[in-house]
Parts: sequence; C-alpha cells; structure tokens
Amino acid sequence: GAKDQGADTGETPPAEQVTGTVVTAGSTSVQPLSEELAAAFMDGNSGITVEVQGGGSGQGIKAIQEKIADFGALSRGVKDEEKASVTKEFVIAKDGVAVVVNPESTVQDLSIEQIKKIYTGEIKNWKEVGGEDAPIVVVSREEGSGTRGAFTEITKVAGKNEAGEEVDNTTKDALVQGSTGAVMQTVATTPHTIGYVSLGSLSDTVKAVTVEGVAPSSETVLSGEYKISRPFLYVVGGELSEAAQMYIDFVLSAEGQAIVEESGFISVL
Amino acid sequence: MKQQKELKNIKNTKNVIFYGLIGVLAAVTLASLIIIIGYILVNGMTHINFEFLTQDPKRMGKEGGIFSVIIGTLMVTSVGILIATPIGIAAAIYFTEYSKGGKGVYLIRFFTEILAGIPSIIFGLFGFAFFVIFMGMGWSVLSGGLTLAIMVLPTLIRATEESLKTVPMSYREGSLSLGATKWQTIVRVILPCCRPGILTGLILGIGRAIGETAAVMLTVGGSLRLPTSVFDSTRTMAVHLYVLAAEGLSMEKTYATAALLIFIVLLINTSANLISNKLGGNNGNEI
Amino acid sequence: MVARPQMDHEMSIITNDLLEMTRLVEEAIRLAIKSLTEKDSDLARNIINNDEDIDDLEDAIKDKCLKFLATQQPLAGDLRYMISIMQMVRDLERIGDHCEDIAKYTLRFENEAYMKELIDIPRMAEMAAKMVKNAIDAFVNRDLRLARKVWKADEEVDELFRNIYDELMGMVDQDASKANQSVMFLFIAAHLERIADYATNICEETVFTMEGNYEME
Amino acid sequence: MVARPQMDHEMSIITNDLLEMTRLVEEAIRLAIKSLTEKDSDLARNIINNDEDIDDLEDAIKDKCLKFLATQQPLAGDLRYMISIMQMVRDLERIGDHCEDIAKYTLRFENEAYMKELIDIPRMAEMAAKMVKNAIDAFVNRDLRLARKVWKADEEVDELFRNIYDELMGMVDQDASKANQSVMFLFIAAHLERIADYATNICEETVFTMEGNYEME
Amino acid sequence: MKTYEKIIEKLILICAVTATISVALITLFIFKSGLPVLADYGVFNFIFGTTWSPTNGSYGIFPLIAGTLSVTLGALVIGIPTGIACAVFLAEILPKRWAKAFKSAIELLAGIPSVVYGFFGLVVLVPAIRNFVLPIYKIFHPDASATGFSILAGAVILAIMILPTIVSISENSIAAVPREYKEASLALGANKMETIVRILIPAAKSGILSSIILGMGRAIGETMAVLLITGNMAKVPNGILDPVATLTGTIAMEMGYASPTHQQALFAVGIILFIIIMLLNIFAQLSMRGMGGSTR
Amino acid sequence: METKFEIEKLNLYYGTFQALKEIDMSIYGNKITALIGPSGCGKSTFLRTLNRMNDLIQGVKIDGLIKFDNQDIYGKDYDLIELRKKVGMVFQKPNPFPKTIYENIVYGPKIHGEKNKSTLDHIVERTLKEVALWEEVKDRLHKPALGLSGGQQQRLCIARCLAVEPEVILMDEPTSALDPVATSKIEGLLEELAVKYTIVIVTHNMQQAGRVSDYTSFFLNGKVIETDKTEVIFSNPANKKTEDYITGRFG
Amino acid sequence: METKFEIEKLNLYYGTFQALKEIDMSIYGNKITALIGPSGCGKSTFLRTLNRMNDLIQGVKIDGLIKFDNQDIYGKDYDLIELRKKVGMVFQKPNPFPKTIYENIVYGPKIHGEKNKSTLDHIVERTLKEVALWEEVKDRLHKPALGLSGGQQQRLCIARCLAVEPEVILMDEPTSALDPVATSKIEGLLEELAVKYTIVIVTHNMQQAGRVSDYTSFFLNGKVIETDKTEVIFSNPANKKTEDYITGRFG
Ligand SMILES: Nc1ncnc2c1ncn2[C@@H]1O[C@H](COP(=O)(O)OP(=O)(O)OP(=O)(O)O)[C@@H](O)[C@H]1O
Ligand SMILES: Nc1ncnc2c1ncn2[C@@H]1O[C@H](COP(=O)(O)OP(=O)(O)OP(=O)(O)O)[C@@H](O)[C@H]1O
Ligand SMILES: [Mg+2]
Ligand SMILES: [Mg+2]
Ligand SMILES: O=P([O-])([O-])[O-]
Repeated sequence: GAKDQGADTGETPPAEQVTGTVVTAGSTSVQPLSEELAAAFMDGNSGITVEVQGGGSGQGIKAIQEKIADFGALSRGVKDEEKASVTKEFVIAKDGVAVVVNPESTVQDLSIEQIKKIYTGEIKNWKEVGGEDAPIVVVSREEGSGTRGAFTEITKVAGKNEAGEEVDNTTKDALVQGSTGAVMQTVATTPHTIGYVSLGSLSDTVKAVTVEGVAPSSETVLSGEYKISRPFLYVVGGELSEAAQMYIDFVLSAEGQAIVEESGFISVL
Repeated sequence: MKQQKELKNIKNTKNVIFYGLIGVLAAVTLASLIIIIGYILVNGMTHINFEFLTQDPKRMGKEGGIFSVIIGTLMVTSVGILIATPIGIAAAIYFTEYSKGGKGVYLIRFFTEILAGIPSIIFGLFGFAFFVIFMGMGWSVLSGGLTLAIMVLPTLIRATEESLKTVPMSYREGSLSLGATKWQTIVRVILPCCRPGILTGLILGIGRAIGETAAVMLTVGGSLRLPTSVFDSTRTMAVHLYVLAAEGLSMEKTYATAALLIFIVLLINTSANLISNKLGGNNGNEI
Repeated sequence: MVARPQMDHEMSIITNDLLEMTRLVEEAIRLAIKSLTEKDSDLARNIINNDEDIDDLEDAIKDKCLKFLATQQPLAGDLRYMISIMQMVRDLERIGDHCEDIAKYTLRFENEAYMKELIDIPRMAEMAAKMVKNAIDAFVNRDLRLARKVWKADEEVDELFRNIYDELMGMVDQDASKANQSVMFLFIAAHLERIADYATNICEETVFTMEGNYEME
Repeated sequence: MVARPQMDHEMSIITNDLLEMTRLVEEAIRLAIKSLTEKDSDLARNIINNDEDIDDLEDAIKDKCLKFLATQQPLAGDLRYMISIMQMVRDLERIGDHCEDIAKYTLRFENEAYMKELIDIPRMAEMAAKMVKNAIDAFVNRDLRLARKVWKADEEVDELFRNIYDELMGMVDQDASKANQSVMFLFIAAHLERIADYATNICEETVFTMEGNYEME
Repeated sequence: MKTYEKIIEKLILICAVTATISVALITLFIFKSGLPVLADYGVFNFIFGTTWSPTNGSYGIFPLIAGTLSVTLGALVIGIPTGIACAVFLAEILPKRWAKAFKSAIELLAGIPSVVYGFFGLVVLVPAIRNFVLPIYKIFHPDASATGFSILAGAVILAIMILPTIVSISENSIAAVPREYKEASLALGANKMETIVRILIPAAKSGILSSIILGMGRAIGETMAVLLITGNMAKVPNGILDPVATLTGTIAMEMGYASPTHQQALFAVGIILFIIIMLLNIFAQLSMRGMGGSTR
Repeated sequence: METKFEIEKLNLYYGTFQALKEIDMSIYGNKITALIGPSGCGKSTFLRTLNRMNDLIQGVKIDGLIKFDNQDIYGKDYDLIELRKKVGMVFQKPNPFPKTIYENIVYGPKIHGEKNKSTLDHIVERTLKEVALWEEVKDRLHKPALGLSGGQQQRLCIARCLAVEPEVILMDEPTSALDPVATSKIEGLLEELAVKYTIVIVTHNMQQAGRVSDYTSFFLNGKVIETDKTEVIFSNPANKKTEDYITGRFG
Repeated sequence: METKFEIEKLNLYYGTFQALKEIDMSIYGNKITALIGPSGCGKSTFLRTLNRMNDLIQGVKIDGLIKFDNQDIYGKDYDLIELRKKVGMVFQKPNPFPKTIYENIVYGPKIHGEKNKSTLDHIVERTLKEVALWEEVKDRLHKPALGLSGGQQQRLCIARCLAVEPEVILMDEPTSALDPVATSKIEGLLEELAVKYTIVIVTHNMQQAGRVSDYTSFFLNGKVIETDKTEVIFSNPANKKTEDYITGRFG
C-alpha cells in the first residue's frame, strides 16, 4: 500500500475496524466514477480514506509500478508491454463511446464502416454519408487515450497491418483534443465536426448519432447492441492491503455497481 | 523655405501615422485585457457564492464548492514560496555580493538562467520522477511545493538580484568603512533596501505558483480531499480549473473557479503594489 | 553658522599684524622725533635697530597675505582688503625707513647744539604719527569719514612744511653757518611730510577697499 | 593646446601696460632733469601735467590686476607676478611723483641762474632712469641676474648722493647766498636717490616673483 | 566573528548552486528517461521524421517542432510590435498617473493562469477566428476551410500571454534611458517621434531584446493554453489557419495515457525542448552581452 | 552690442511654486553670460526657458516676455523646432547618444533633413575641429561615443550642438562632472566659441564664471539680484547679497 | 607632531596596471592633509589603501609598508575591522543609509556592540553637534535621512563616521556633489574636526585644498610629486610640475 498514515487520523477506531488509505490513480475518465465510489465507500468505512488521483491511464500503470497507488485506473485494456507489472485486473464498469456530431449536422446515423472511413480519412465530405455538402472535420483524442484505443479498435480504425503490427490509422488531418470535455466543446462549437466521447460524459451540447441504427445508452451497450464500448479497469501491481481489498469488494458489490449506474456508466454485474 | 515646408509636411504625416499606430496597438492590448478578464469575471462571478467558497467539491466538482481546493492551493503555494524564498534570496546575495566572477560562477548563473526557461511541463515530469517517485514522497503538497520552489527560484533570484544591484555601491562602502563585516552589511543595510524588489519577486513567484497547472498536476496529484498535512495529496485551483474544463464537467463551476482565480491574482497584485508603494518610501533607489 | 571660519580667522590675524606694525611705526615716528629733540643717541640707535622689526613684520604680513590669496582665494571686498594691506604695509615699512633716516640725523648732530628750539617739527611729527594711526584705524574699522579726514589733514602738514621750509631757508640766508643744521631740519621735515603723504595713500586704500575705486571726494 | 588662453592673454596685456608705464616714468625722469638742466619751464610744466597720465596708468593697471585676481584666481608664480606688479606700479607712480617734484623745482628757479653747472645730478638721474628701466626689464624677462645688478647699482647712486651732499653743503658753507639753490639741488638729488631706491625695490619684487622670497643675495 | 562569516558564506554558496543542482537533476532524469528512445530511433529520424504516431511506433517530431516554431513566431510577430508600442505609449505618451494604472493592469495579465487563457481561447477565440477571420482569409484562398483551431489562435493567445513580459521589461528599459538623451535630442530640434524612434528605442534595445527573448521562452514553453486551441494536429502546417501540435502540448496531452515506450518518447521530446531552450538562452546571453557594450 | 535675448518681467511657476520672479535681463550676442547663484535659485529653470525645454515639464506656467532676435518665443506662431535649432543646449553630464561619434554629430542635421553624405562628413569635420576634438578622434569616428573620456564626451556634445548651426548655446554646468584638466579645456574652448556664438552658462564654480564669462548674473530665490560685467561682479559687486555670496559669507 | 600614517615605498597594482608607484608619505595627527592631482592619478586609490577599502576590489596587489600608529596595517594579524573603525571614511556622494537619521548614526556603534539606548542617544547628540547638524535635525531624528538636503546628508555621513570614534577620517571629494553653500559649511566643519581628528581629503578643487588643508600632496601618474605645507604648495611650490598643475598650465 502507498500510504497508511491515515490510520491515526480521526477518532479512535473500534478494535475490529480496518483503517488505512487507499489510493487510486489513473484515467481521468474513470476519475469521476472513482470519486463517487470512494465517497460512498468512505461513508460506510470511516477508518479508511480513499484518495482518488487522476493523471491518466499511463500514470495509473506507473503508479502501481512505483507503488504510490493501490489501484491503477485504466480506461483501456492493459497493453502488452504493461502486462508484466500488472498482477490482477478488475473490470469495474463499462463505458460506451458515443459518436457525436455538431448539433447542426443533419446526419443521424452512421455505420461502423462509415465511421472507420471517416476516421481513416477516406470519406471527407458529409454528403458522402448523407449529410450536407461540407468537409468533415474529424476530432480525435490523443495518442494513448483509452477512449481512442477502444474507439479505434472497435471501429477498425486501428488494426494489425500486414506485418502483424498494431497500427492506428486515424487520419493525420484530425483535430486532436486531450480530453472528453475538450472534444465535446470542440464538437459543440465547430460546424461539421465529428468526435467521440465517453458515454458517461455525454451532454446535449452535442448530438450523438446512432451507430448501425442503435442509439448509445446504458441499455444498448449492456445488451451488446451498441458496439462501441470499453471497460473501466482497476489494476493492481502487487498484493492488496486489507483496506484496498475492502474497497474493491465494495466496488464490485451490488451497492457499488448501483453507483456505477447512477453515474451514467454500465454495471458489470 | 519650400523645402522646409515639405519637410514639415512629411514630418506631420509621419507623426499622425506613428501616434495612430501606437494608440491603436495600446488600445488593442488594453482591450484584450479587459475582454479576457471581463469575460471570465462576468461569466463566473454570478456563480461565486458563500457555498461555493465553503463547501468541498462534490462529484468531481460538478457540484459543491471548492473549499478544499482553495486550501490546497494555499498550502502548495506556501510550501513552494517558503522553500524558495530563503534559497532564492541567498543565491541572489551570493551572485551580487560574494561571487568573485570566474568560470564557476558564470556557469552557476548560466544554469540559473536555463532553469528560468524550462517549460513547466518538464518541471512536472521531473517533479513526478524525482520527488513523487524517487524520493518516495508520493503525490503530496510537499512534492508539489518542492517542484514549484525550483520553478519559481529563478524568478526570485532574478528579482532579488536586480534589486540588490540597484543598491548603490556607496551603501556597501559606507557600512564597511564603519567597520561592519560583510554579513552585517548585507543584513542591516542592503537587504532592507531591497524589500520592494524582493517583494515584487515574491509576488511574481506566487503568481506563477498559483497559476501553474502542468507541474502541479503531476506532483500534487488531483485528490479533492482537504489536505491535513504536507504529505497529503490535494488539488490546486489551476488544476481543478483544468480538470473542469478538460472533462467538461460543469461550465458554471469552470467559470466560477476561473473568476475566483483571477480575483485572487488581482488581490495579490494590488496588495503587492500597495505594500511596495509603502516600502518604496524607504527605498534607496531614489537617490 | 559662520561659513568661513578659517578665512575670517586668518584675516583677523593679518589685521592684527597690521595694527601691530602700525603701532611700531607710530612709535618709531614719535621716538625718532623724541630722540631728535632730546638728542638721545641711544634712542636713535634703538630706532635704527628696531627698524628691522618693522621690515620683518612687513615681510611676514606680505607673506601671510600671499598665502591667504593663494589658499583662500578671496573675492570682491575681501580681495581688495588683502591687496590694500599689501600696499599699506609697504608704505608703513617706508615710514619706518623714514624714521630710521630721521634717527640717523640725530646721530649725525649728536655733538652739536641745535641752532633753535624745535617746535614745528615735533608738531609736524605728532600730526604725521596721528595721521598714520588714524589712517590705519579708518581702514581697519572701515571708517570712510575718518579716512577722508586724515586725507584732508595732509594739507595742514604740507602747509606746516612750507612754513618750516621758509623759516629755515630764511635762517640760512641770515646765517650760513646754520646751513648744515637747517638743511638737516629741512630734510627731517621733508621726511615727515612724506610720512603724512603715505598716510594719505593709506586712506586712499581704505576708500579703495570699501568702494572699489580711488576717488577721494 | 593651451589650457588657459584667457589668462595668458590678460597677463600679457597687464605686462604691456607695465612696460608702457615704465617707459613713461623713465622718460619723466630724463625729461625732468632735462628741464632742470636746460631750464625749460614748458617741459617742466608738461611733466607736471603728464604725471596724471602715469597716475591714471597706475590706476588702470591696478584695476586690471584686481580684476585678474578676482576672475582668474591665479596661484603660485602667477599670483606672485600679479602682486609684484601691483606693488611696482605704486613705486613707478611714486617715481613719477618725484619727477613732478623735480619739475616743480625747475619752475621755482625759472628766473635764477644756476650757481654751478649740473654734472652729477644728470649723471645720477641717468643712472636712476636706467635702473628703473632695467629693474622692470629684469622683472618682465624674469632675469634674476639683471635684477641683482640693478640692486647693486643702488650703492653707486648712494655714493653719488653722498658726494653731491658734501659738495653742496660745502658750497653753502662757503657762500650762504647759494643756500637756496644748494638745498634745492640737494632735494633733487635726494629725489633721485629715492627713485633709485624704488628701482631696488622693484628688483626685490622680481626676486620675490621668481623665488617666492625677498632674499637678494 | 570570522568563522561565522565563513559559515554563512558557505551556506549561501550552497543556496546559489541549488538552481544548478536542480538543472542537473532535471537533465539527468529527463535524459535518463528519454535517451533510450533517441538512441533506438536515431536522433536524425527523431527530429526530422514527419510522422508522430507513437502507437504505431513512429516518433518523428518534425511536425511538432514546426508547430512550436510557427506558433511562437506568430506570437512574436503579433506580440513584439504591440508590446513595444505599448511600452512606448506607457513610457512616453500616457501621463504618469495613468501609465501606472495601465502598467499594473498589464502586469495582471501575467498573473492569469494559462489554463484560463486556453479556456478563453477555446470558447471565444477559436469560434471568432472561424467566423470572422476565415471569411476574410477566403477572399484570398477561396477553397480554404478551417475550424479556428490554428496557429493563429495559438499565436494570438500566446501573444497576449507574452505581452506583459515584453511591455513591462521594455517599458522599464525605455524609462531607464537617461533623461539626458531625450533632452539632448529635443534640444537639437528633434520632435518627440524622432526622439522615440531614433534615440529612446535604440538606447533601450538591450532591454527590449531581452524582453523579447524572455517572451519567446515563455511562448515556447507554454503548455496548457496552446493545448486547447491549436488543434494538436501533428502535421507540418501550410498556412496560419492550419492546426498544429506543439512540443509541450503533445507532452502534456499524451503523457498521462502513454504506454511506457510512448512515455519515453515524450521524455525524448522533452530533451529536444530542453535543448531548444538552452540554445535560446545561450543566444540571449550572447546577444545581450554583445549589446551591453553600447549602452550604459 | 547686439542683444540676442531680451527678457522682460518673466515669471515661472511649477504648479503653485514660483521659481522665477520678475526676471528682467538682456543677453548679448557673441558674449559669454554666466548665471551663478546658490542651489535651487532658478538658474537651470531660467536657462531652460530660453529654448523652451521647460515645455516638457508638466504644470509649468510662464508669463512675461522672452524675445529672441526680437521675436516672442512664447508667441503663438513661434516655431519651437526652429528655436531649438537656433538655441542649442549642452548639459551637466556629458550625454552623447549611445551611437558612434559620427552618428552623434549628424543626428541633428539628419533630423533637419540633411541627407547628403559629403555635407554630413563636412559637418562632422568642421564641428569636431571647432571643439578641438578632431585630432583626437578622427581615426575612430565610427566607434561608440561612449568610449570617449568624460571631457571628450562633453566636447562631442558641444560639437553635436554646433552641427545644427545654432546662434546661442545654453550650457547647464557643463563641466561640473569633469576633472580640472578637462574643465580647463572646455573653458579654453568657450572663449573661442564666443567669437561665433552667444553662450549662456550656468555654473556653480565661481572661479569658472570669473574665468570665462563676459557678463555674470547673480540669481537668488528666483530673482536676478545683479547682472554686470563679470570683472565688476567679482571685484566690486554693487549688491551686498552678491558680495556675500561670492565671498562665501552666505548661509 | 605625531605621525599617524607612515607610508613607505607603497606600490599598488590593479592587475597589471600600476596605479601607485613608490609612494613615501607621512600623515600627521590632527592635521588636514589634502591630496590633489589630475583625474586618474591615484588619489582615491591611495586614500582607499589607508583603510584597506581596496581589499574589496579584485586583483589588487599591494607592496610596501603602511604603518598606522606604528603598526603595519597590511600585516597578517592586523584586525581589519578595528582599522576601519579607527579610520573612518566619507565618500564623494553623500551616502546615508535609507534609514532614519538616528538609525544612520547608531549603525556603527550598534555593529560594534553598543546596545544601551541612552548611550546611543548620547552618541547621536554628540556627533550631530560635532557636525553642526543638531539644531537643524533634532526634531526629526526619526525621519528618513534621505529627506535631508545634500549638504545635510554629507554632514550626517560625517556624523555617522564620527559615531564610531575614529582617529582618522578619510574623505574622497566629499563636497564635489554639493553646491557652494553646502560646501563651505563642510569646509568650515573640517577645521573644527581637525582639533580632534586627523583628516585626509581628496579634492579636485584646488581652492578647497588651499582653504582647508594644512598639508597638500600633489599626485601625478601614481607618484607623489610634492608634499608640503599647503600655503607653500599654493604660493610657491618647489616642483615645476606642481606649479604647472595648480596654475592650470597642465595638459
Ligand atoms: N519640475 C519641477 N517641479 C517643481 N519644482 C521644481 C522643478 N524643477 C525645479 N523646481 C524647483 O524650482 C527651483 C529652481 O530650480 P532650478 O533647478 O532652476 O535651480 P538651480 O538654480 O538650477 O539649482 P542647482 O544649482 O541645484 O541646479 C528649485 O526650488 C526647485 O526645487
Ligand atoms: N578597480 C580598478 N581596476 C583597474 N584600474 C583601476 C581601478 N580603479 C582605478 N583604476 C585606475 O587606477 C588609476 C587611479 O585611479 P583613482 O581612482 O585612484 O584616480 P583618482 O586620482 O582618484 O581619479 P579621480 O580624480 O578621477 O577620482 C586610474 O588610472 C584608474 O583608471
Ligand atoms: Mg541647475
Ligand atoms: Mg577619485
Ligand atoms: O483515457 P480516457 O481519458 O480517454 O478515458
């Protein structure tokens, strides 16, 4: 565990009460959810402090490697090169990735193929997908983003090349924004844009299109109708402390998963 | 005579263009200032209220206030400044009063200049790699404070040095010729003359520290908890603002936080001006 | 606060020296005549010896003035004052020389009885001595009126000299044997007349010091 | 580059004035004796009138010196030079006065034949005139040797004066009717002796200017 | 007495080398993390490669360098004349009272956190460029299209951010030009404009230059503001309305999510940035020293 | 004797403080006029009214008449630039521009429209000769002026002033920052310049006023106490206050 | 007459440049010694060797002997602080610390360990009276010293120097930044101070050297050309170079 000085804060705990600090760190997409979970957990376990850090998925891995966090939060799968430092991973929730366009856009639905062509730069004009005659402005997330990873993988924007290497073919002409909020802001204010954001953060400043006729929602993701989704992971580098174990137990419990749903994400139960 | 008149006409036209251009550019500068600050304040002030100031953030800041963030900001900034100030002043004293020239000092000075130019993101990377991990301090107020301290050090050194340099040589001579030692001279005569300069440096440093995002995010972490010691992780207003904006959590809170941040910077600047005006009367530069 | 203590101090030293010199000179005049009337050879010899003191004092004062001019660089009134003093002490010194000359006459006639009682010459001497004293006093006290009075007094001395001249020449005409003594008395009177002249010159210096020119009327 | 053009310029003006004054005075001595020997009353009267020129020149030079001291504030050699000039012109002026006096004697004896041919007195006058000229030349040319020579020459003049005195007194003893003229000649000789004295004083000034003291030997 | 003075001197020396030690540590840590990638990938390929696609194993940062330089250059082009004009206005034209208020207002700009600028740029400037600048631009390049995320947006925001630096240092050095120069010029019959252009500005040039270099440093190093508004498109730009990615922006944006190798690549970008800043500093110091001779 | 400046009943106020009081004065052509007086008596202020340098200072109010060549320089139509060309100024501290020697001198002529290179060369040579600096600097005309010694700098400033062919040169304590040797060079120069130019010089150094000037004005508390020929002022001033001041009895 | 300083064969080098050459000189107690000479001749350098202020400058090399009260001040064991206490210094530009008048004066005594308030008060009063400033400032002792006029400031600096009870006071052109009235006040003061203190003063102002000093040394190119009583130096110097310098024929 990272920190345990939390043990002597607060009033003297009952003899059987577990005390300590649990640190989670990593993806900022997971962070809001972690906050909710932590708050709920701490309400019931006054002896344990759960500290929620952001930093990004990469930082999450690094944090467990360096043992400054108990859990690394990832909004993407564990990469091959990271596998070595991860001893255990928990899927704590699922998140749909909504494809969004500028509210003024007339396009309602896109197929996965269309999305792929748009993002690889093959389709450059909205009229090719049934929209107005205007160039498509592609908005993407940065290299390494969990959202981007899930999105490109599912839409086949990324895939193995002939040499068998994983290649991300996202067009070089995409605007890149570093966060969900920035993508939404961009898509909301810039005409002719298309982007993708975490379902949990979706708001009506942008218009979510249906993918292959399915609108993104918890239900459609859960049912598998909506194709573009990714898991939220907690990964662990070594042995879990007692407090950490209690926390992960809580997260995976029904109580915890209820909170996941409340927060707009999809329960793994 | 005719030539004279021509010359005069040319000069008049030139004058008009010249002053026109300067006026326009100055107006543009002022306008951008007013627009930016005005925009933020107008959008944000309405959302600043008692609750916002006294409640902790809830749901990642979507709801609630920013109390813990304010405290976090204060702590991180204070730690940074408290560490940097004595070191910065001492270093400046070394450069102006003790160093005897030569390659070594030139190098030290050069590196100090370099430090000033290093982008904050690199400080962040360094702070994370060094304080957070290597020194095992974890994400904490202390890690952030130390990183900020290094960051504002050149600012402080430079400001202090500049004001040390404005202390007339004659004060030093005056003191030494009375039989004072070098250190006595520095403490009793030179430093008191530099108070406004050092203060200015301090304010600049505080400004830089408060406004810093990248370096702080990587070293202090992003915990929304109310920190109880310097070993706790917390979040500063700038980081909070960044997260709010980046994750698009709540426009309202984003504006409110930005407005508050600007307000605080404003407050610091004004009070610094007031203080330095007051100290100014005692300043040696005036003769 | 006095802004120039050193300057004033040095000026007063020089002024005192001047007064001292005046005293010596005045005394020399009186004693010279006394030695003459009383045929006091010792006194006469004394005077001749003492003239050196006066000469030395002149040199000392001039030296001080020079150094004062060199180091204090006086201007306007102060400058004129110093210049006047340098001129005056030269005159005073010459008065001293005249006294010495008179004393020498005393010695020359040491063993001869005077052909007549001396009345006018001592009177003239007294007048001259007074004039010298007053002239210097006028200078030192910046007393223009006194200076002008002294200057006027010279006319009386001249008158007296003319009388003496006529009287003495008359005596020579009557008795050639008295020629030698007469000529001597004549010379003495001429010396005294010259002394009075110097006194008037001193008065002119006073006017110069105070007004910057030599206009006496 | 000359660092003090103004100063040097003014000094040379004053020096020229001094030379001019010397010329006038020298001429006055010669002419006074000429008027005497040739019984030229007109010339005598001229001399008396012209003395004013000398007086004026003295005032002018002194005024220039004063202004020079006030505005240029000379030091060391320059200062001594100026002071010496101020002293000298006073002496020159007095020499002028003596000439005037001599001329007055000429007038007094206008209608009388001289009791004897004048030989020693013109010689003495010539000597005195030369001495004055040489003294000033020595000063202006900073010629110490010449100054000392002039100073020495005074002894000859004194010697001559003593001769004249004895001769004339002898004549009076022999012939009382000559007393008047004799006394006059005696006075004239005394005047000349005095002139020579002034010349020696001028020489002393030269030594002072150059050496800073009055030591003649 | 003597000994305690000696101890103090040593302590102070230690403080003085703190900065140096920090630089050394920073260098050490950054190079340690970044060098492997540089070594593997090749410095030349790294710097001059035109594809930045870490997921695909392409680490060519040339587009990033181009982006950084173009944004910085743009900021300087806008910021220098504006800043100097402003400095002249403050130092020479505006009455003292007003100038003081104006100057502290401008210094306020320096205190505003860069996130705020970025945020402002994102919500105000980018749309403004799209809506107002693009139409004008289209007059000359009819087939241009742009979103507003651009060099121009970055340049404008950076220009505003470096203005306080340029204005306040330039103003100080113009005000520090001895009054005598100004008076001498006026006394020769020059008018105020001539005096400003021919005397004041040349005399203050070393201060102005250092303000520019400092501003440039800030522009290059600026992270958060640029990140939000330049579009972060790792492509060598063709025009001022093209989006670009910058060195710092890329590091900041990608570091959080990067896989270990990717992170190393980002550290390598840090090395390049570091070297650029170093060179700039050396250049600044040299040029300031060169100028030092001709001013008092 | 030609009268260059005729000043009548001049009053000058800095805000409410009256710095010059009812000044009446004439300044004569081709003469050197010295202004002396204790610190703060208004010498510099007076000097700077003569080429209207006081215009630069905020809150300065002037009444009275200053006629230069019989024209009221504070008159409405008076050409300020022309005045400053004709009435040059040399300052207390040598203040060559941080340019080359050559550039310093041609600054004025260039401002006034002279572009011809050979004319400019000629001006440089002429003025440097006038200030007796030519021999010293002719081989380094294109070196920075700030490399010259203080005294040379001051002579350069005078040359720079001469380059616009002024009629009058105002000098405010031009040698107070120089050592005696440099000072006496400048003083020597002044007398030569007075042949062609009219010079007004403020000086704290009484000896200097004495040495170089033809006329001297004594200022006290904003008033002119006495103006007269210099030699008279220094040997025999009419006013007691003047005498007290120059003999150091003052204060 | 007591000899305070005895200087023998003093040479001083700034790096390779020799600024003082074989200086032999005695400085007498309770006398005022003036150092004159053209700029750069080494006056200040010499003065500053006397209290070792040159130690502050890099690359200064000294050989020869300087004895103060018969002790070699450059000797190994010599206490520098003690020397500077005994040999005070007053500078060209008045340099009061930006503190109150009172604080300026007690600065030295406090540095040297005096803490007693009434003793300090006493020192303030005594020294201010010594410099004839008491009456002028006694009601504003706790006001900033920089509010004083230049002349008052310089007197304050002298008082500050007196407060540590020096035996010698070195003054480097102490009045060159002051106007004549302030200057003559300081000059007047010097003579009074010479009763208790030994004073060495560098001055560019020959008149000043003449007015105030007992002895004058003429420096030229780092050498002492002539030292003598002041009146002799000014009325009849022995060396031609001295005369040329003081009569302005120099250069
Ligand atoms: N800009 C100004 N504002 C207000 N008062 C001023 C200003 N300039 C000068 N004064 C005042 O006007 C008076 C005359 O000043 P001025 O500079 O003319 O004096 P000065 O005779 O030149 O003195 P100094 O010899 O010290 O140069 C002084 O009392 C001064 O304080
Ligand atoms: N720190 C130094 N390094 C090198 N040379 C120096 C230094 N200080 C002075 N000098 C040189 O030493 C010489 C003597 O300088 P010093 O300051 O003693 O002269 P000064 O007689 O006081 O001149 P001034 O009258 O201008 O004050 C000069 O030639 C000067 O250039
Ligand atoms: Mg002035
Ligand atoms: Mg010096
Ligand atoms: O890692 P993400 O921020 O894209 O979820």
